[in-house]
Amino acid sequence: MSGIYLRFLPELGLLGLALVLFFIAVGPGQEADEREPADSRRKRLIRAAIAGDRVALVGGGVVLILAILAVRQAGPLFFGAYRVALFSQVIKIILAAGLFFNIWLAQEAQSLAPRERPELMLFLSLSTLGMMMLVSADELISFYVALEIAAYSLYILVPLTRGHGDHNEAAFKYFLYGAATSAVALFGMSILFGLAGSSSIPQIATALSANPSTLAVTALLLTLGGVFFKLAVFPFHFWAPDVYQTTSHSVAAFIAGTSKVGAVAALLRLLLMGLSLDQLYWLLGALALLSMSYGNLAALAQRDFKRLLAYSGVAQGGYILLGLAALDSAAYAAASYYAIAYLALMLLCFLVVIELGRTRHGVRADGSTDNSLPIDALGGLYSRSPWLALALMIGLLGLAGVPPTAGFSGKWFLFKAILDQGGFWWVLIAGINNTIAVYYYLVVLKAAYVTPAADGATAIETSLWPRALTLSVGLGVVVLGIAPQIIMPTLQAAVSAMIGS
Amino acid sequence: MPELSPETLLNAALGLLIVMTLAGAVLAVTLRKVFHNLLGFGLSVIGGAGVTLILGSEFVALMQLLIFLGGIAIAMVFAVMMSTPNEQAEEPRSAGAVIPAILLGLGFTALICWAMLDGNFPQSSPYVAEAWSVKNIGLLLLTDYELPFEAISILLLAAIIGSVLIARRTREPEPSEEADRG
Amino acid sequence: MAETLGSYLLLSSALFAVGLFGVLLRRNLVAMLIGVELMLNAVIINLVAFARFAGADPGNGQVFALFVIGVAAAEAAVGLSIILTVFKARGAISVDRLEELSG
Amino acid sequence: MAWLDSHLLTSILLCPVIGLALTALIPASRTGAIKLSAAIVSGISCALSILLWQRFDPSTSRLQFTERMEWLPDLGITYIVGIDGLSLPMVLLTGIVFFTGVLTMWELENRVKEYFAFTMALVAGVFGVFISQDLFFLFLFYELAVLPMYLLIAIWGSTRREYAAMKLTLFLLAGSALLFPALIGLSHYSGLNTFDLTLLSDANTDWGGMGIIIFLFLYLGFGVLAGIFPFHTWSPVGHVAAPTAVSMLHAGVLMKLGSYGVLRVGMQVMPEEMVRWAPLIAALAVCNILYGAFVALGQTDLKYVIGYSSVSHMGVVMLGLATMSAAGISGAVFQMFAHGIMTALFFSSIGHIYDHTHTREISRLGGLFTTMPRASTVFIIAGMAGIGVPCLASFWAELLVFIAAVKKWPLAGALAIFGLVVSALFVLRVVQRSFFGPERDDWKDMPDMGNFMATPRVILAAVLLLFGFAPFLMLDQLAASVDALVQVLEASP
Repeated sequence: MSGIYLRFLPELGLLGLALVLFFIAVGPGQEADEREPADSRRKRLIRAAIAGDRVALVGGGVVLILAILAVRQAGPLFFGAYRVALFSQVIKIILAAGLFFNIWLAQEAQSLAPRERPELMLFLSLSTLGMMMLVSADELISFYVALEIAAYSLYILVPLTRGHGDHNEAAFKYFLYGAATSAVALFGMSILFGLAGSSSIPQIATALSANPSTLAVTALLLTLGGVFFKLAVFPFHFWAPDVYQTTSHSVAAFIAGTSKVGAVAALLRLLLMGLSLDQLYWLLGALALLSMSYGNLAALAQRDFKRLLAYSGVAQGGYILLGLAALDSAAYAAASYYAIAYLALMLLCFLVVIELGRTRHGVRADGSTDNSLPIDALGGLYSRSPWLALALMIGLLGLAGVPPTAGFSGKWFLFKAILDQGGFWWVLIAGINNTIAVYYYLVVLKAAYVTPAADGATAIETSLWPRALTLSVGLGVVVLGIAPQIIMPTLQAAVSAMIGS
Repeated sequence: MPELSPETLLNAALGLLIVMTLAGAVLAVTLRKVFHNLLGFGLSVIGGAGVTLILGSEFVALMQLLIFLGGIAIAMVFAVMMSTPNEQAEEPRSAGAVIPAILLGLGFTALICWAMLDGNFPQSSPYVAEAWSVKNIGLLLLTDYELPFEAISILLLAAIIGSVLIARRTREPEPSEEADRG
Repeated sequence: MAETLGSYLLLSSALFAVGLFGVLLRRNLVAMLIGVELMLNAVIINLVAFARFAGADPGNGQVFALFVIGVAAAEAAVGLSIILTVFKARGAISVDRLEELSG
Repeated sequence: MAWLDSHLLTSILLCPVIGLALTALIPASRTGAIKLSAAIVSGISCALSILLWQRFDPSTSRLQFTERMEWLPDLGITYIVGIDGLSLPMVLLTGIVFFTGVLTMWELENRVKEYFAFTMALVAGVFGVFISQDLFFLFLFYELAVLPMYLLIAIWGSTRREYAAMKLTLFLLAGSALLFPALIGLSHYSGLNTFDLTLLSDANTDWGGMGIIIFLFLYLGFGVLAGIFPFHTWSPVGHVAAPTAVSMLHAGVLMKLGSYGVLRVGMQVMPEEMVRWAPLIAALAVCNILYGAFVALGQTDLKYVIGYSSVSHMGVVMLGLATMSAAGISGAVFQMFAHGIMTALFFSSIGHIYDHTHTREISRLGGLFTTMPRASTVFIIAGMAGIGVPCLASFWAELLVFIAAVKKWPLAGALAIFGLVVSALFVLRVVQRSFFGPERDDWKDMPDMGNFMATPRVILAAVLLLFGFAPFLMLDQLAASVDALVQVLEASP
């Protein structure tokens, strides 16, 4: 195998996985047959779905291994449209890990019809593929198309939940505003293209630093807008609560975790073009502070756990954005570290959502789906399932930035990086925001640990898989929190190399 | 009476097309009935394609007509016919929703125009028919833009599967599955 | 009407703004989708204008425009299919209830 | 043993961590095993801290038992632990209160496993703060100590526990919000890009305009935990709601984290700012003393009485620090230690009384001395310590602080002594009403402490008496470090 293929290994692996899943999705078992009794058809569909789940899990594992194998690869591909470097490969490992754990979480997902589970896996893989290409894209058109692959897979997944209900509206809203923001981003890209006379990202960076005009800042901001939408920072966040609440738990988990990592990596790539634009520091910083304040205040009022996670995601996006605003390699490394921590914490939170979702009746009386999860439903979780309660505690405390989780060290690194750029008061506002956030995380934690279980609530059987996930991800969060030197130097090296190139 | 030189003709045509594009767009956005919106959209697309043509890109103009008019607009007509048998005019939005939107739109345009004054675009080389040819585009697609070319095929495939998947839900009801574990 | 880059950029920004209005102001889902398509049209004009007036190889801008057209097609396909499911669930394709969800 | 010799502090830190792991591994149903493992672990950490005390070399002000490990050199973070005379008493205090606290909760039956797990996490945080010499780790352990408190109070507490737990946590984390920029700012504005406390202290940085802001943030951020006026309101509410051993740890040890933080980070790194702000700190400390004493006078709930008296006593600590003299600082550190032991004793006695009478209303109690002589004796010893009766540790501590205060600010000193008189009043009133009044029939058959449950109380009382009769044991250990600090302060403009 030549070096070219090695460089493209994780993407090829994902493409292969997507192909296999595609054949399972359209496979011979899937079409309806009028003569077949409903019962046997249902059983057949379930068998196919479980087979698809397992294939996807194995495939996800393989992709993760391929991504790890390809970490040392470097160099351009496709006539310079694609650049493989340490940074892109590290992010690809994280994306592959995110995909793997999401597939793990989505095994036998209850909020999706079995017939649609192979498609769930297919589009999860495609979306991850898009994000992987996003990280390596060194040219605007590739960047744009990759962004759309990542986004369209999600547009398609959001309405795929059981029954008919609010989720269709939420799905349309998500799609339409997503398409509109990506049109705005495209408008910005077209101006960037015009300013540089080329679509290559390094060339645009050179052109912008040679002539840092207002138009350049405006165009870059418009372009960033498309990615802000994915990251759901204020004021591009409005889709998030509805989508989180109404779509199936598995898809919400992917949107909340893995796709945010992709968005952060994409932002980092784009900001490479604007390192010389000082105005960005203030604009992004202001946006970050607004985002975290708005997200936290809105989260205070939420009664639904998934909506709360959505608004807290708006706030957490603000923290990451604050790191990006510093336009400095230490801050970028900190932001990447925080994004990784955030992914792990989201996995833990959504593990609880998904496992609880299994026990709740997901279909309302009128046949529409109910994918919401009121905070009250978490009552007495400690007695119903100590494992899930533990996962929730680590997840929430991590989001609240409590040691010894990675959430704490991540915040420390971010704040240090920002303060080193002179943002003393920014750190203060971020710290106050963190205090507000702790309040609503504690409210959820109180429901899980202090409030007794409601009458009739039974113990939740947690099988081996969720336990293993709690243990591995939870341990990972803690180990990463007290020993960040495991990945921090790699991230720093990767980011410096990216900025230097 | 001014002399009818090729330049004046071209400028007049361009002015006409610009008016057509914008007028069509305004109709597409403001009229209350969706069919009328679609007609306005078609007008706007034709005007836009004309502008692209004047700019010198026959191929892009053709594609604009084919895809936007022949594909997207037609699909929308079908969608409207399938979904709204007796279409009611929609209620206008309240001022509370309209004014921020108008401010946003105007602000956006103003911002771009203002920023444009500051813009410093590189000068292009003079018009060479060879460089604008479809051949050049094809060459670029298979060299510099090979990756996005492959990627967009994945995107289109995903979109097709996805639309079929989503649309399938509207026709076939799900078999009832309450307990489908294992 | 002088044939300069500025006039084309003005045209495209105006077209873009009109499309944006459509997305923000209409309640009919198809009309909202039309708004997005108008915005993409504006981008295409922008790109071709830049290909004409700025930059070395006019092919780049045209190729970019072609990709935008391709994505627009995908967008219409996915958008219309979601609109159909909304219609199936609700019997209408306007967005009064979209607001109920938000907040 | 050789490893232990060179890693004594890390071993002390690891004790509760190992305890946490053990607790996690033992099934929740085997409460006996959980309690036993907790007792063993806390016993070992108590023994190790006594060993540390015994091996400590009082002749030097330099850090001892230091261990260093590179952590993230690029970000200036190093794992450094070490102690000097200022942190040594705190480590011993934590060891003692940890051990006696575990013994006090021996009769706990509700969710035992989680209780001990959270306690272990809390204690790990407390030990960590007292031994860390790097700001990153100091803050990490500081935060780690705060959060378990929420669950400990909200789950096992009493009176308005959820409200109290939330109020406490939010107050303390609001303090952390100030600490974040202040601590990172120390590294940034010093220009050293390090969080090593020793390096930062030795650098004599000119902080310029940021100095005022950073110092005030540090003072307020840590001060919230030390219960400085007017940010003390979380503390009595929290004490009242918390279960016995948590009150012991909380009032006894956790509040000391705040004053220790001011001492270690504020005074040591920014002496010139300390000199500038000392009058303000002293004024607020006097407010603490008077306010705490007067409000305690009006309380009807035994725990509230002790809660407010803690506010008053923490004022004594802050006043001692603000005098910036050798006597004042030694007194303050001594008072931190003595108050920790004394409050632990108070709460353990009230815990016993409440467990059996199910009331803490002073007016409903009465004549307890005849039915519960042991519990009452314990309370009275603690009360005497609170008043500052000679022969008990806090006498010397308060004496030193007041001497220093009167010398520096006569008015403040006089007011503080007046506060002490008031507090003597309320303790005597409580003792008279609850223990010596006419005996009530309700409490006739109440059991007194058994021998086992008396053990932790006896240990605590013995410590109070030991340091009361031999204050030099403590003062000798402190002297060198305090002198060094005073020299730095005096050298500052």
